[in-house]
Amino acid sequence: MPMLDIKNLTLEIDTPMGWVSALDKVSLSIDTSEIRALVGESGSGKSLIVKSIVGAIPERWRVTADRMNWKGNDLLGMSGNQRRAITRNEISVILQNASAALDPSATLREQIEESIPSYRLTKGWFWQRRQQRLDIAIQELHRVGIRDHNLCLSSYAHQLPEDICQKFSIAMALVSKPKLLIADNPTVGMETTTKVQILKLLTKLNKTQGLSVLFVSHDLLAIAAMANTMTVLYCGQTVESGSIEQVKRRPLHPYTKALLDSAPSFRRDLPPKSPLSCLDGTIPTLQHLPIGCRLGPRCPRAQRECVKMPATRHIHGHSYACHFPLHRDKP
Amino acid sequence: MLIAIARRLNLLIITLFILCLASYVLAFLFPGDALTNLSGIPALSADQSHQLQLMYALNEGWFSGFWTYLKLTLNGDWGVSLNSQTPIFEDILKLLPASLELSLYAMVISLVVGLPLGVLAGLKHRSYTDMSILSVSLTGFSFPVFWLSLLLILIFSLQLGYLPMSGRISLLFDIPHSTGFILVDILRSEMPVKDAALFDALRHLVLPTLSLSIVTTALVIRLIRRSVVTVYASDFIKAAYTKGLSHSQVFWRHGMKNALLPIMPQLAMQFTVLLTNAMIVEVIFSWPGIGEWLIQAIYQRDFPAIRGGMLAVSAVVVTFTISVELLVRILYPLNKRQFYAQT
Amino acid sequence: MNSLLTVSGLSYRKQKSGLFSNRELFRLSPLSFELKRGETMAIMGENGSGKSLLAKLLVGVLQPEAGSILLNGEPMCDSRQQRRFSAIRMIFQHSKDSLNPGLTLGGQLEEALILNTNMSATERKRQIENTLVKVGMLPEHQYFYRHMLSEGQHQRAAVARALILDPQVIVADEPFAALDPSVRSQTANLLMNLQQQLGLGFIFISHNLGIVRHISDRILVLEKGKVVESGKTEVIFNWPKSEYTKRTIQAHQELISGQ
Amino acid sequence: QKPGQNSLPMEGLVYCSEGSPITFNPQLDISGTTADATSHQLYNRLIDFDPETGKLVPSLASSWSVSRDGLTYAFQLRKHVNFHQTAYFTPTRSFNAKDVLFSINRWFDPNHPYHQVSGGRYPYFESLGLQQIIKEVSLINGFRVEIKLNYPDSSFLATLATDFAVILSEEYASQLMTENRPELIDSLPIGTGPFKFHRYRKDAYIRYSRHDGYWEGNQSVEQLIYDITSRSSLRLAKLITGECDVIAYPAQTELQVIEERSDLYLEERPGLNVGFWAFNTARAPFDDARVRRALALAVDRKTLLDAIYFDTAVAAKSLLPPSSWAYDDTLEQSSYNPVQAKKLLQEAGIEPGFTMTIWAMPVERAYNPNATKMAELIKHYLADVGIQVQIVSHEWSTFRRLLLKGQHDSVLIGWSADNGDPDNFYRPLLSCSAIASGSNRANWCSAEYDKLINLAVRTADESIRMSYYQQANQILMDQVPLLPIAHAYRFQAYRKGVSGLQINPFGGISFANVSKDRD
Amino acid sequence: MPRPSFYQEEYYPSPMRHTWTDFQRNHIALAGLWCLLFFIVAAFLGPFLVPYGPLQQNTDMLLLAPAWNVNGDISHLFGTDSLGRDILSRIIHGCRITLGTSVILVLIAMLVGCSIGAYAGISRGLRASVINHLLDAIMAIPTLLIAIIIVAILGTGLLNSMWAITLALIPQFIHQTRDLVRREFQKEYIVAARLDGASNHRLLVKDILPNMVEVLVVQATMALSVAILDISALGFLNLGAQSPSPELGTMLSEALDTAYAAPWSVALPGAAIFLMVLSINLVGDGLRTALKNRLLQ
Ligand SMILES: Nc1ncnc2c1ncn2[C@@H]1O[C@H](COP(=O)(O)OP(=O)(O)OP(=O)(O)O)[C@@H](O)[C@H]1O
Ligand SMILES: Nc1ncnc2c1ncn2[C@@H]1O[C@H](COP(=O)(O)OP(=O)(O)OP(=O)(O)O)[C@@H](O)[C@H]1O
Ligand SMILES: [Mg+2]
Ligand SMILES: [Mg+2]
Repeated sequence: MPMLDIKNLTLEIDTPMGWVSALDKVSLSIDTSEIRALVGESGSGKSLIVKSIVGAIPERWRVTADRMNWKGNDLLGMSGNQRRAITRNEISVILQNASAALDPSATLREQIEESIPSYRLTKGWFWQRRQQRLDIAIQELHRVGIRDHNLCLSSYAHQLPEDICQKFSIAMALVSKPKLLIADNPTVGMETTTKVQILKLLTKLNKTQGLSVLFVSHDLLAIAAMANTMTVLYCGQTVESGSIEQVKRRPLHPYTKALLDSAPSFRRDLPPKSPLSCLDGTIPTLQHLPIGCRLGPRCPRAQRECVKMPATRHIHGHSYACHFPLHRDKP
Repeated sequence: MLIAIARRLNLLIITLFILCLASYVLAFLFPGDALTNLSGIPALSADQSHQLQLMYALNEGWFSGFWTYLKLTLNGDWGVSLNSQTPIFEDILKLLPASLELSLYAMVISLVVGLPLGVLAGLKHRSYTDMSILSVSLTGFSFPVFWLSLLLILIFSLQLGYLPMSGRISLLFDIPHSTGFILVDILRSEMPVKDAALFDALRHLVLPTLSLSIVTTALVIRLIRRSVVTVYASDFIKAAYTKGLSHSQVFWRHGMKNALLPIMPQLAMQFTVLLTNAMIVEVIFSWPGIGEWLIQAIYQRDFPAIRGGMLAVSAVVVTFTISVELLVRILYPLNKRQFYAQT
Repeated sequence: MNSLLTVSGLSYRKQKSGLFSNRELFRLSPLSFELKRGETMAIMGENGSGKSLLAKLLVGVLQPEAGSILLNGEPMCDSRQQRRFSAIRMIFQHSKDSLNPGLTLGGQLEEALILNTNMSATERKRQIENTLVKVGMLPEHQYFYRHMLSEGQHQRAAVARALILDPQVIVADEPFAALDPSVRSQTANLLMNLQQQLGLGFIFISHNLGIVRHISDRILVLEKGKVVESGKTEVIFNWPKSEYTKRTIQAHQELISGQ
Repeated sequence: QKPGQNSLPMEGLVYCSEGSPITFNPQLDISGTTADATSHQLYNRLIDFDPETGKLVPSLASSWSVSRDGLTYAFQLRKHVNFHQTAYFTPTRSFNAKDVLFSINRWFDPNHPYHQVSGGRYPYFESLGLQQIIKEVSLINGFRVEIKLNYPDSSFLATLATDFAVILSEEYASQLMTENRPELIDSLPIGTGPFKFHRYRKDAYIRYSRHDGYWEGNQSVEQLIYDITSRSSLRLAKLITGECDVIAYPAQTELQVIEERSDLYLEERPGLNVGFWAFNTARAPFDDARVRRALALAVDRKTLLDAIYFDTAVAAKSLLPPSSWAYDDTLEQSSYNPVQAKKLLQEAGIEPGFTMTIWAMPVERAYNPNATKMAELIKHYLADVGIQVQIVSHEWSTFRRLLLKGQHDSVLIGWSADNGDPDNFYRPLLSCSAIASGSNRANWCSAEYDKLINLAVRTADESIRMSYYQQANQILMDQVPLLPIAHAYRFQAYRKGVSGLQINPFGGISFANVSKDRD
Repeated sequence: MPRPSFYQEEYYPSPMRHTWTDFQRNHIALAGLWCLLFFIVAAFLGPFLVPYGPLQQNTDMLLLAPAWNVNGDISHLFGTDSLGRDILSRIIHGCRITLGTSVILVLIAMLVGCSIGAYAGISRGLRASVINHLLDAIMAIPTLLIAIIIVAILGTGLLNSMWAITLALIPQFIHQTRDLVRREFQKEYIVAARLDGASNHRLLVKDILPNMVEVLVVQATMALSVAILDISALGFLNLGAQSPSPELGTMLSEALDTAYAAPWSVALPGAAIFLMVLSINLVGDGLRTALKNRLLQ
């Protein structure tokens, strides 16, 4: 049974133009010790999925789902306390904008110590606990590659460069020894070496401690290097999902293919300075979503049927939603 | 940190210096004889005038004149009032506590009422609660203070007869002046009917404080509401929730701190508004404070008193605002720090 | 082909001017390089190594402490600010922030023309429309405000702004970092196209080795304000010399092979 | 400040007065405010007026006699009269003739060591010309004093009974003199009156406490507090809320409110006062009687009476109010006649568009409850005859200081009598000697007029005096140095429960035996 | 040529229109705007419509109650004061004085304040820190106090109090403009415009001003309400407009003398000030909300 199981999650938000479904029947599941990548263009709703899993969305917005289970328990039906208990002990989240997600008025030390769960504290007296908390924090910082822990811990978020904040957020998320780590673009803007270091850390935790990761990113290279499975999102709709090899080798959805093609590193055969393939246009804004398959207007294979939402089909754990998939004859 | 403190202190000193300079220059700007405006003694004889000139070093160039003035000012020799011929500095020392007391209580009320309401409105952003609190506060700070005071007097004193309408305490009580804060003075005095006096003083406080605090409460509500809304919309609050903190934990550990700290200086600025409005309220309620005194001084063209009052009030305001700002800086350092840790 | 842009001995020092001491915060050691027509040069380096600083020096936002920048063999110094502004143009990292929210796109493009050319109003309008079409937008877009454009269009608008004065060199500071894959490819295609058509010299800063490898001819690697390596892309990718480059390229290779 | 002094703080009476006294010695000041605040509270006089009948009654002088020729007055003084004992002065002896001598000589004898203390001006006595009338004051024995006059003056006894002829303590004066602080005698006063001075803050309050050794016996309240409240509406409000027990000068508009309320009493007395509009005859063109007459004709006084006094005053025909025995019923009142006024102005060469100032006093007085408003009404009327008016108003003490300098064109002000004698109107308001003392606001000096009023006081026969005053009235009708407007009633409002309040017919108020029921 | 955003062909308003449409959606603010417009019209046309002059005394009708009172008379809708002047006419003239002068002085203050603020915003180093120190000192003193001091120097009167309040309002504008200019100058679009060769002056006028207009309008509405309150407060304290003038605060203080006999003569001018300030605040608040919504996008 998957650890996190989401089926047909729909999220409606109110904009000045009325209610818009920013997420439209998204399905996503994460197994124990699985690294799942969530890809999609900017504005496709990746962060919204993350936020709805942890319940960090405004109460006004409407969330509905056929299923949204954590280890078999329905997250949406839970009381706030139960849900918080889960996010406190079992799920950790790194929000997208690392420095903005840190409290500007508290030192980083206060913040990371706040995240340390009580079961990690073994000592009895409060001064011992205090020291132990600090030790844990330092240890965690070293793990993500922050050397100057004293300076870092005594600083405020705005005093540090962005990449340190990112690393710190990762450390803070890992400090509670979660079962599932949800990381929203944790490596954006990092230089390659640092990025690789973080990726290695996550992979190691995955291997040794069975940590599951939901890895949200634009960086196909990083995803390919680390993730086991991937889900592709376009405009709040799940387009395709499956194991990384399958998707990479035989993308079924035109959008997935375009996405993969756009990364030059995937294509050794590509001569330098040759045009990269891409889809025309940009992702539509929330107020101007096309009906049916939302890729419609940009899709090279679009036909009239595309104004209807295609049903999701499954083949060998590889699912897609397209009327006219690639590599497949018409059903 | 030290630098921040030093900077504020520097600012404070420079500001006070500028204020002194302004008050010195005012003596020459005001109509009439500068010497009279400085000392408050209408120069009678040539001899007396000569003596005053020496005292204020007026014939030794403006710089040493100002220097002498500064020394005199620091020594508490602010001249005498043209009108009553009493030393201004002593008058101010006596009157300032009354104004401060009034403003302080009004500030406390504004905070006690405005804080929860503002936070409530901020948390329930865009709900009906929010709307109603917001409308009430908008109405509140559109009131001309003088009109509001008059309305309050009309209703509570004259129609209903619940509350007295002038002074700090019934004149029947003869409270010895020690600190100038009447409640403190009553408690410190050894009079036999302390309770009655305290009760009477409190009754006298109600209306002026109320009319002062309505406007500031409205402002405080709006300030806090806006700040709470911004803070609650920000990422780090979401992040705090995702850490599994409960509503109250988030509220107390992250929400309040971040909502209140940045607006502390602005809240402190409300004290300025209060002191200004207090001048009007004092006139209406015959509150023997510095504002009423200052306005009487203007009516009577008592220039030394005007200068002194201005210097005192603005010095109090400046000191207050700068210290609050300093406090905030200490709690919430904003200066950049260089980070050398490299991977 | 003679060199388009010649930079020699360029250096800069950033100081914190305290009351008692002038603490040096950052120093860009003297560096020199050449850029030919139609050539693309990538600048790489870790965070805080001075890449953005170099870009700012090149376009003239900051004044260098020493050194010279020659364009077609002629020195570009203060007296020729105007020529420099029109010859070397910059594309900013956050293209959205580099557009003025209170002016229409046309208004901003026109400002550059007014300040740097003597065109008449109709000529300017034609030039604006031509440029917009060149970068793949519609002439009507000149009446649009910033908030009406999508992200890809922001990027195009930024390119249009760089192109409008017919520059010879374009300096871009992380033009792709904030973009998602498809827009990134679109922009990269656009730039490569334009370079081929107009023979522009192109300097860009990026952390993305995939893109760097794909579009650059030469690479300059900075570390703590010093040039540690420079040369042909292929050479550097295959035989990196400096420690930093080695590490980075190795990490990159790991990623690719880790697939 | 001894803590024991506040033994029963709630006991006390609060009187909302209309202004701050200038000094605590009424000899030094002419204003009603000063007299109200000090004269009957702190001091006694040799003789008093009976508040009911207005007749002279003994006070510190237990009896007195006048010689046949009317030139020698002998006073037998009361014994065992105590002066105040306060924090700053402890008397060692009771009142005797030395005190009387000191009190009179202070203003009478220019060489007296205290004469120059606090300015050396004694306006009331100066305006009456008493320095010329009195020949000498002499001590017969410890309790007997004799005053000799240069010529008979029928109003002399009344003068000694006025608020200004108070008796100070000679012992206190000499003590201060040895301490070299003589000026304190006027700011930290010592007297024999029913209340002793406790504390004073300008424009805020005066605190008096009961003088327990008062010679007449004292059943009054323990504390008497003057709450100085210059706005009449505020005074009324305080009366309603109970913050004041008694208020001075309720505004005419508010009388109805007071009458309607069951917890307030309103007492009404015909007032011995006159409100007038004085022209500064020392300035051109107001030195021209035609101009003054024209201005008088241009204003409809009936409207002023309606709008300002709300029918709580009688129209004035001359200086004297109807309640005076010398009131001349037959006198014609000049009527409103703008046409005539214009003609006169033309004759006097005043061009239309001529600008003049009207000084409107900033305080309320019975004789003129709202001078500013009156000035506005007059401005309105004068505009009809082509005169532009600029209304000037300053704070009260400044106002009077500047008036004394004669900077005004005309002024709206008035006069409250200090005694019932008609001379008290004619002399201080318009005699030549009153110019210097500052009560002749018109700065008008006419030898003929002075002669008439001097002749009037030399005789005791009322019908002869009456005929002199009628002649004086004729001069005034012709010259119009000032335009009398109204004689206002005098009102006093107080809360239920206050009793024993004495309102002096000549303006003063006395709290000597006032008490307050606590309910 | 690609077809960019062909499904986005919708009407997009310009920034200012955008703010305006957003503003219109706020009904309370719109009501405030109507109310304000009413006051403005009253101030402009009122003197031609009202039957009496502000100083015209009708001595037959002193202290007449308002028309809705049993003692009232329809010829004087709001009654008369103690000199028989029609209160309605006086209030309308008063709105003209109070509102009119406030608008004028806010405009002057804005002009001066913005110029100095812009200068302070672009200057650096010693000059900037001197300006800042001075400004901080002045900002700390309450406007009414500054105004009172200036009135004390110049003497009482409407014109003097106008000067005083103008001077007292200027620091706010300087502060606001300076901060805005500072903030905007750090944005990338300014660097971009600078690379187009724009001078500081041009940057200010052409690039920053369009982005500042709305903020300044909001600030101006705030200053307007402060100015109205201050002018009437000075009038009330007898430091501003002097007695016969129908300035609202002066009227109020004048009416105090007859507060018992004619409570309406106190209530009505005060209500006029209150409504005026309230409507201005509503408009200001609506504008601010609309602006915030736009900037959040
Ligand atoms: N608070 C909000 N109010 C209104 N719309 C929102 C809000 N948050 C997100 N959206 C909209 O929801 C859509 C999805 O946003 P989301 O942040 O999930 O995108 P994303 O896939 O995370 O993009 P990126 O890769 O840039 O992070 C976007 O169109 C965005 O405009
Ligand atoms: N506003 C600033 N104030 C002080 N120092 C700065 C500022 N901006 C940059 N620096 C310093 O200047 C140096 C060079 O910065 P620069 O922005 O050029 O680095 P970069 O190579 O562009 O880094 P990144 O890859 O993060 O963009 C760094 O040491 C940085 O700390
Ligand atoms: Mg996101
Ligand atoms: Mg950079």
